[in-house]
Amino acid sequence: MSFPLLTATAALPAIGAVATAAVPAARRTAAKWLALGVSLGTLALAITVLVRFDPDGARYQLTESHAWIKDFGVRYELGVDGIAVALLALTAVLIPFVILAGWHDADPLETGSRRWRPTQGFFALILAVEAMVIISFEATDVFLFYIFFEAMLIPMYFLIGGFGDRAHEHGEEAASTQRSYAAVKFLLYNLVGGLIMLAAVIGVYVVAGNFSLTEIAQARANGSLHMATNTERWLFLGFFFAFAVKAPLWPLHTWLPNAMQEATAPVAVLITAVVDKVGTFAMLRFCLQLFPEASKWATPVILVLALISIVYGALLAVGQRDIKRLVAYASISHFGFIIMGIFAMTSQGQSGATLYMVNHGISTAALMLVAGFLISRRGSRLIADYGGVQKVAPVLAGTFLIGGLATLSLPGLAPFVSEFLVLVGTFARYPAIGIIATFGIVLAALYTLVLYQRTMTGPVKPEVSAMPDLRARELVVVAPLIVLLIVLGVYPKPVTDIVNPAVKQTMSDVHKTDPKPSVEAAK
Amino acid sequence: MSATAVHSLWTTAAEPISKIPAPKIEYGQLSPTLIVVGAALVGVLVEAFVPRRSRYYAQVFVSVVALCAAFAAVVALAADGYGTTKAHIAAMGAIAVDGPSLFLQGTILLAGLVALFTFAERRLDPAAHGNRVDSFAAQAASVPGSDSEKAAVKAGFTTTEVFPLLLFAIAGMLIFPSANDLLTLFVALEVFSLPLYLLCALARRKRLMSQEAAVKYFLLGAFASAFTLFGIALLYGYAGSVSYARIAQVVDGTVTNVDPALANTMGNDALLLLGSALIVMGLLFKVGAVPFHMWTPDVYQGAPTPVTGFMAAATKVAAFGALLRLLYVVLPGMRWDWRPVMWAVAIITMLGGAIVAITQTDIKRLLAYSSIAHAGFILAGVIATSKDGVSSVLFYLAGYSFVTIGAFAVVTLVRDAGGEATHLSKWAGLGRRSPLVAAVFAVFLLAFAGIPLTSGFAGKFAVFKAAADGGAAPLVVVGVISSAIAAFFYIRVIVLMFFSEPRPEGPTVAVPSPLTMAAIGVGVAVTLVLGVAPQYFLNLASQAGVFVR
Amino acid sequence: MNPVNYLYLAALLFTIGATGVLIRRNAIVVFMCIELMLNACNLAFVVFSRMHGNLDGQIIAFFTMVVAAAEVVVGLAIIVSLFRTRHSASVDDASLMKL
Amino acid sequence: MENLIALLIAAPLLGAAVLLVGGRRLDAVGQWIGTLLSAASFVFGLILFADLLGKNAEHRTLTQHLWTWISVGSFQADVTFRLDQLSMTFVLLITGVGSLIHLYSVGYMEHDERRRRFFGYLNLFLAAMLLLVLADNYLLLYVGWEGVGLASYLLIGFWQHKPSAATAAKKAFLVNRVGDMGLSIAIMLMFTTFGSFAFGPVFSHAGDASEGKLTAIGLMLLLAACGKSAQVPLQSWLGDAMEGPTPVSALIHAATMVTAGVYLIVRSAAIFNLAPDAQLAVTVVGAVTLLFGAIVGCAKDDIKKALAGSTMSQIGYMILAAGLGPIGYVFAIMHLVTHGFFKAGLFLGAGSVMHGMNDEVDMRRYGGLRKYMPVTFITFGLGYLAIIGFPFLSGFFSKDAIIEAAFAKGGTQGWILGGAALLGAAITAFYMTRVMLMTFFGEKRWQPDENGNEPHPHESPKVMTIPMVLLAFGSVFAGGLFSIGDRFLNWLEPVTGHSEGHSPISAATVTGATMVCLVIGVGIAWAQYGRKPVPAVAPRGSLLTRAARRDLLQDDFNHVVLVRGGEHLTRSLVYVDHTLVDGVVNGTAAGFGGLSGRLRRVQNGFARSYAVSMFGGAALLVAATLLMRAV
Repeated sequence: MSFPLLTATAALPAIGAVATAAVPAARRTAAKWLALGVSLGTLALAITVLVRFDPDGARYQLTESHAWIKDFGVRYELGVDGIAVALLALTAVLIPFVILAGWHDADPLETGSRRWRPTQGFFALILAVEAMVIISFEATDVFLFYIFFEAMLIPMYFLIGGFGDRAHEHGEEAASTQRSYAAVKFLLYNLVGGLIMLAAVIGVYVVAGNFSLTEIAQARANGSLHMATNTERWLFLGFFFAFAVKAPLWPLHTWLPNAMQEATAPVAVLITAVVDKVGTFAMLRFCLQLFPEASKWATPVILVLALISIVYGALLAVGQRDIKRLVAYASISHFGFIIMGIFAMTSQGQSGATLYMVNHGISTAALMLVAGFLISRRGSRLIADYGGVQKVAPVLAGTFLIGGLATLSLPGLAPFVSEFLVLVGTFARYPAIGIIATFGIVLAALYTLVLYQRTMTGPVKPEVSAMPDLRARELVVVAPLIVLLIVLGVYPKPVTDIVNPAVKQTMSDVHKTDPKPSVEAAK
Repeated sequence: MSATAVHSLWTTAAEPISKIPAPKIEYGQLSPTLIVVGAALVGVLVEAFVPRRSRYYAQVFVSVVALCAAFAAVVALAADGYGTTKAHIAAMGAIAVDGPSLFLQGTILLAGLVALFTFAERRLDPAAHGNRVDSFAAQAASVPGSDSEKAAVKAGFTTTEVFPLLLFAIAGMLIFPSANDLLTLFVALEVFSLPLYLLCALARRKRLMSQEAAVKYFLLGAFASAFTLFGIALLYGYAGSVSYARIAQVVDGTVTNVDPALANTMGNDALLLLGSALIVMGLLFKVGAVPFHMWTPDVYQGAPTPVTGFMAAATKVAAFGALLRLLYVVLPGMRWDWRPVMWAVAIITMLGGAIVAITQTDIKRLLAYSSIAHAGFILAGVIATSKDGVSSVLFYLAGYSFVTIGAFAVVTLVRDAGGEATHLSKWAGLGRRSPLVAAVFAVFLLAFAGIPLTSGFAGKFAVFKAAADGGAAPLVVVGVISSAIAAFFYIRVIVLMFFSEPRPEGPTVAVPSPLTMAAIGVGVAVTLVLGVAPQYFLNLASQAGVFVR
Repeated sequence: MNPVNYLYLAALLFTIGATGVLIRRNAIVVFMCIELMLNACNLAFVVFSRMHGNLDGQIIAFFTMVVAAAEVVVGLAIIVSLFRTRHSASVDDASLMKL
Repeated sequence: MENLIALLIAAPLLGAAVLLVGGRRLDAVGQWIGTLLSAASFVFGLILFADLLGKNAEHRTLTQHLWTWISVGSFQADVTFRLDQLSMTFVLLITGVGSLIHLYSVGYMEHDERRRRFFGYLNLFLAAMLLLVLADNYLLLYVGWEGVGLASYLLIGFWQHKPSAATAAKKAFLVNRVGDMGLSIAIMLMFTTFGSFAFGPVFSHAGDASEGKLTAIGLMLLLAACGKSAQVPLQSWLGDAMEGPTPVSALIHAATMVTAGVYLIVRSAAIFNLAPDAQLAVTVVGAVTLLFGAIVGCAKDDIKKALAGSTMSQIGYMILAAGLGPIGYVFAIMHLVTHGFFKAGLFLGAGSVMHGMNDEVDMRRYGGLRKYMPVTFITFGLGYLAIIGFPFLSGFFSKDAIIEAAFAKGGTQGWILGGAALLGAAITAFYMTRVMLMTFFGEKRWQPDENGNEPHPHESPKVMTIPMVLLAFGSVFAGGLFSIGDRFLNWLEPVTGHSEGHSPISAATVTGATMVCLVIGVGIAWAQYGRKPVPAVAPRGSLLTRAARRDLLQDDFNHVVLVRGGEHLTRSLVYVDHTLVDGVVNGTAAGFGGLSGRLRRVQNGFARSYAVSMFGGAALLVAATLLMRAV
């Protein structure tokens, strides 16, 4: 039997989480290094996966399959296609940065008992999230996926509710209240989504008799598994609802601003750059493959919702006074793009959406982490509390600007490629929607530049005048992300090469082909 | 006096009935119950003859040995195939020895054993006058706050009677789900109820509440028993027998040789419907289904916490076992009558439990409402009327009972000057003071909430799957919704423990003896094992999913 | 006399008992009402036994009596201890726990 | 030789990277690195130019394929460069003028502590601009297109501590984004129409597409051009962009970047030629803008803003020419190049004036500067003469050609467009004379600033004057060099095509009319600003003047409709999000809470009421069971 690479990729952070949690209270720094080491090890494994993955090979590779819960028809089935590999790599890449960026976020305050070990907990939880996210990307069994899709809420919940920005405009008490509100909101939204999906998961079992994605998709394709139209639609909706909450799609989005606002910046990155990607990923993998007809049936509505997300998220981002909230609404807008790309049902749209997931992960990480550094310096999240930072901390401002430019999809940086692909893919089938979505790029410029202008430019505010520039550790976090943004912006081929075959498969799952250019069509 | 003579004395029936044959009792197959009953009797003798100092140890010893032995007997019977191929009806038709019986008996015995550990815990309460004390009143008969109570405390009295009472209750519960006629059912019901009434009254602290709980439980329980008994009477009138098999035959209409003279009662559907409804009501009372649930919060809150844990777990197991048998063996023929009604009950139970729990402020009451909601989930599985339905309920019960006992065991640890600190506000910041205890409790709460990788999820999934398979998709949807509502208050507790600042005058977490640790540890272990690798237990449950008729 | 009439009587007694439980405050009386309900059940058993011409019902009646007796023992113990604590046997007084 | 193309871009890109990442240790030499690499690019350009000249006209297109950029299904975008006559022209203009302005900036920015970064940005701009003109497909062009936007953003806002600069930078980027939206939609349209957006396939298949599609593409390209080239209705950013350092205004907002729109339209000739409606729109935009810019230029007292209005107006000429189709393309580009020279020269002159005047920009505080800054005066003067179309200077040839071409459009359109162009020439003469007079002639009007520092006007250092002199040379001779013997026409024709229109009036008439206009414009200006002293405080002015000072109220419109409206919209959306979307959820939660509180009261603690509930339940159970049977 070959080495279970995929299992190992997920298991390493899981074991690391336990080990980190077990580090004695006094050895805080050791826990940090351990977590960092584990995340780097996971990165190494993920790179191995990337290398061993053959884009032109079978659809699912590095597969593992073991009996697990026979009574539920559940198997421990792992396998990755191009889309999963890309997201796996994204996750593995981002986590070390998240850990490094959050190096001091969980240093304990004076209060609390000896046994209270927040630092260990913080890093253990991050690793736990990583493990669960990775296995969600790898699972080709619906039930297995569902389990981790749901279970990852718990560590996320503790990360949001347990660790927040040190300083808060209304004092620690209020911060704590708001934090737990945000955490509860996050959990309840996602739990409700997950539970509704649970009903649909059960429905899938009732209809199909097993949970194997490959088997069901195959049976659906060759007609041996027939789903009544209504059944398929209901099941689709059950799945989609959960993913739309996680993604998040308008109007199920309101948990995200709260969560990102209250969480520390690295955790916010974890939410939006990593965990939420599971939602969009799952739309691509599960909704389209399991319920191709229902997906097509729902497409118009979903596209309109995605469009609303794009514009609405961007407009709300413009109206925010809180840096992190702003980034959150920007993310909502971006998730609109991703979902639009997925349901445009063109290869450009779907490849673009996948690429978008990767790029958005990196760009948001860059922007948010720098924002976090900024906030930790001044102790405020309010945009109005800043001004003229550029003068005192030019490197910080510069990296912040690059993160912002990536967010507004400046050509030459990675997000542009994906955003344009999504737009073109959508436009090819739905010109009107494509055009309206294009307004999103203007609004993106608006909120990003307004944010930059108000925080970084203008006269130096007295409160920020002593602000130190980025430290070495922080630079180590930001610089690679920026390099990645540029490299993937200029040469995205490695990613598209991996993603394209998988998208082609998905397109054939839903029996869709790209529209022909009108010049050719006329001939 | 011979049976014939009795008959001729009291009846004018046309023909003499035949002799009552000498009862044939399969002692081996009944050994689990017999062992426990025997041990309970030994316990009574211990109370009578063993010196006060040693009673505690003797009682614990006897009880543990008995429960282990009984469990071993269950395992042996199951291994012998009594759960599957050799399943049959023993004791002249009174007791069914089959898969569900053995599975539930095993569950009850293990749950009882774990509960016993919490009963025997003597380190939590500060020692009174140098005597270690447990959760039970020094002397139940003494008036709270009176001189006699003080004297009893000073003398180091403890109510070691709880152990035989527990054993009696367990014995009743062992019979309850395997009872194969209505009389046995009724007797078993009373056998396990009566000790529980008493146990409820025996709390060491907050004795007024304890007594109040006992009175409420007792009166309502007796009230429900009366209904059950009346139902039994009506069913007897309907079928002319209290044997499950016989009634089932009559319900199915397979009995053709009906005496025309008796036609007006025998096979009278009104009697059947009334009678079965009343019996079912009695069982629903025991499982705590809405609207027969109202005793639950008060009793759970007032009873000594170890007793609450035991009640919440074992009573539910036993009562659901009996309910399953009744519905699957006796009344499958009238499925179409009771299913809609049970649908309604399940729905209001799920929703009612979950909704009312939202605003609870006492941890024990909260768990009580949670147990009501869970009863609703299990009912969804009961309604499936399929083999899957049975095994899913069995599995759910097994998982649930250990979580419950574990959770209540944790509740016993969090204490302040007045004993257990059950008001939720006192739990604020528990995660900061003792992360481990809070984490364990969080695991239990997550299991209650049905988060994946806990037994709660596996159980819920099994039950919902069975329900959906059985055509009860709407029930699944309601279940899902109420799970979501329920999640809210579980999360609320977690928020409180982890994200709130600890109160300066907050409670302390007592360090328990290995007994309670074992109870909690077993709870956690079962929760995780059944959550992560449930296949073995699902196999067991599905093998055990067939009732003998 | 038609045995069915005894059934009506049993039902009546049962209803009286149940009503008593619902409306009386004194725990002892409530308890007595429950006993009345049990007795109504017994009556029904005996009647059905007579109607069916088998002995099961009568045997059950004996069992019921035994059980009822046991219940009395337990019940009185609880009620008496409550009374001694509170100097009241009213079930309505025992309402510390609610909501 | 093709491989050199990439180096054109690589050199300034390297400069940008080195300067921006290099950190403080490069502070001392940063300006020279930047200038050197810019000059290197110019040298590469010259080598390539020589190479092209050595070839036949039809072989003067070089392409260099570097790598496949994006490839998804039929969506193929390559990093491929195309160097033909059109892009070559731009390359030389960009790198040449760019290098001069680098050099100038060495002096101009000497005392700025963030000088290194300034040169980094300038190099970044050069790289992006070169990418724009060298790209072989529209998507790659788009990269350059936004790249120059970014560079422009960074440079306008270079003095970020000034809120006005930061705001102007943001505004420029945003307005440009609106235009960019047009470009991206155009690319998408091309993709769905042709299955490609590379120049080759698009141009060769343009004939196969429906006119409607081509018109749509054309209009979207026009939108893009409007944004980048500050044409009505997206012109509002250019005036504010003068917040940037003056070399930036010279390079980006006069000579090169703002002309990218002209490039785009000329480059897309194949599409516009087949979409007359789009062409008409282009000419209308051009004509309106050339008047608009000119009018605004008349009213501004800020020397740079006056020049900015002029830029707008001159680009209007180019756009107008480009919209005329094959009769105008070449002249659009020619005017673009000559304008590059003289407008850059004018801006550098303005910068030199400011340099000597403590960064004072208000022309009413100048006056009589010709004595203090002779070199500046002369170079500025030559630029002035060139722009107003003084005979035989650069502007004369190129502008005249455009006016002729406009008349040659024929019909009513021809008369209207030609008339507008003529009118524009008159106004140009007026406002430029005004600038000249207010700055260099008359009495000195400067006063001490609030700190009591009186300006001491002085000539700028050599490093600044040399570029000015060189540009003045261009301003004087470029036009003649290009026009005599139709050199420029022959050079560009293979790319843009050319046709002679049928002008209703002769070329000589047009030239004569232009001269008349010129004289009228200069005369009025002289009458107003030369004969009598210029008041130090601006008079109230006519309604038109006041409107023109406010950019013809366009900014006010933007402010009221877009800014205020947008603020209201976002604020109300924030409210909606909070109360409605979130409110529904919170309301649900609160609803369950309330329900819970109410249901909870049922549990009243009285055992008897519990019994009632049980009794009721039992009754219901029985009733329901019976009912089920009955149904």
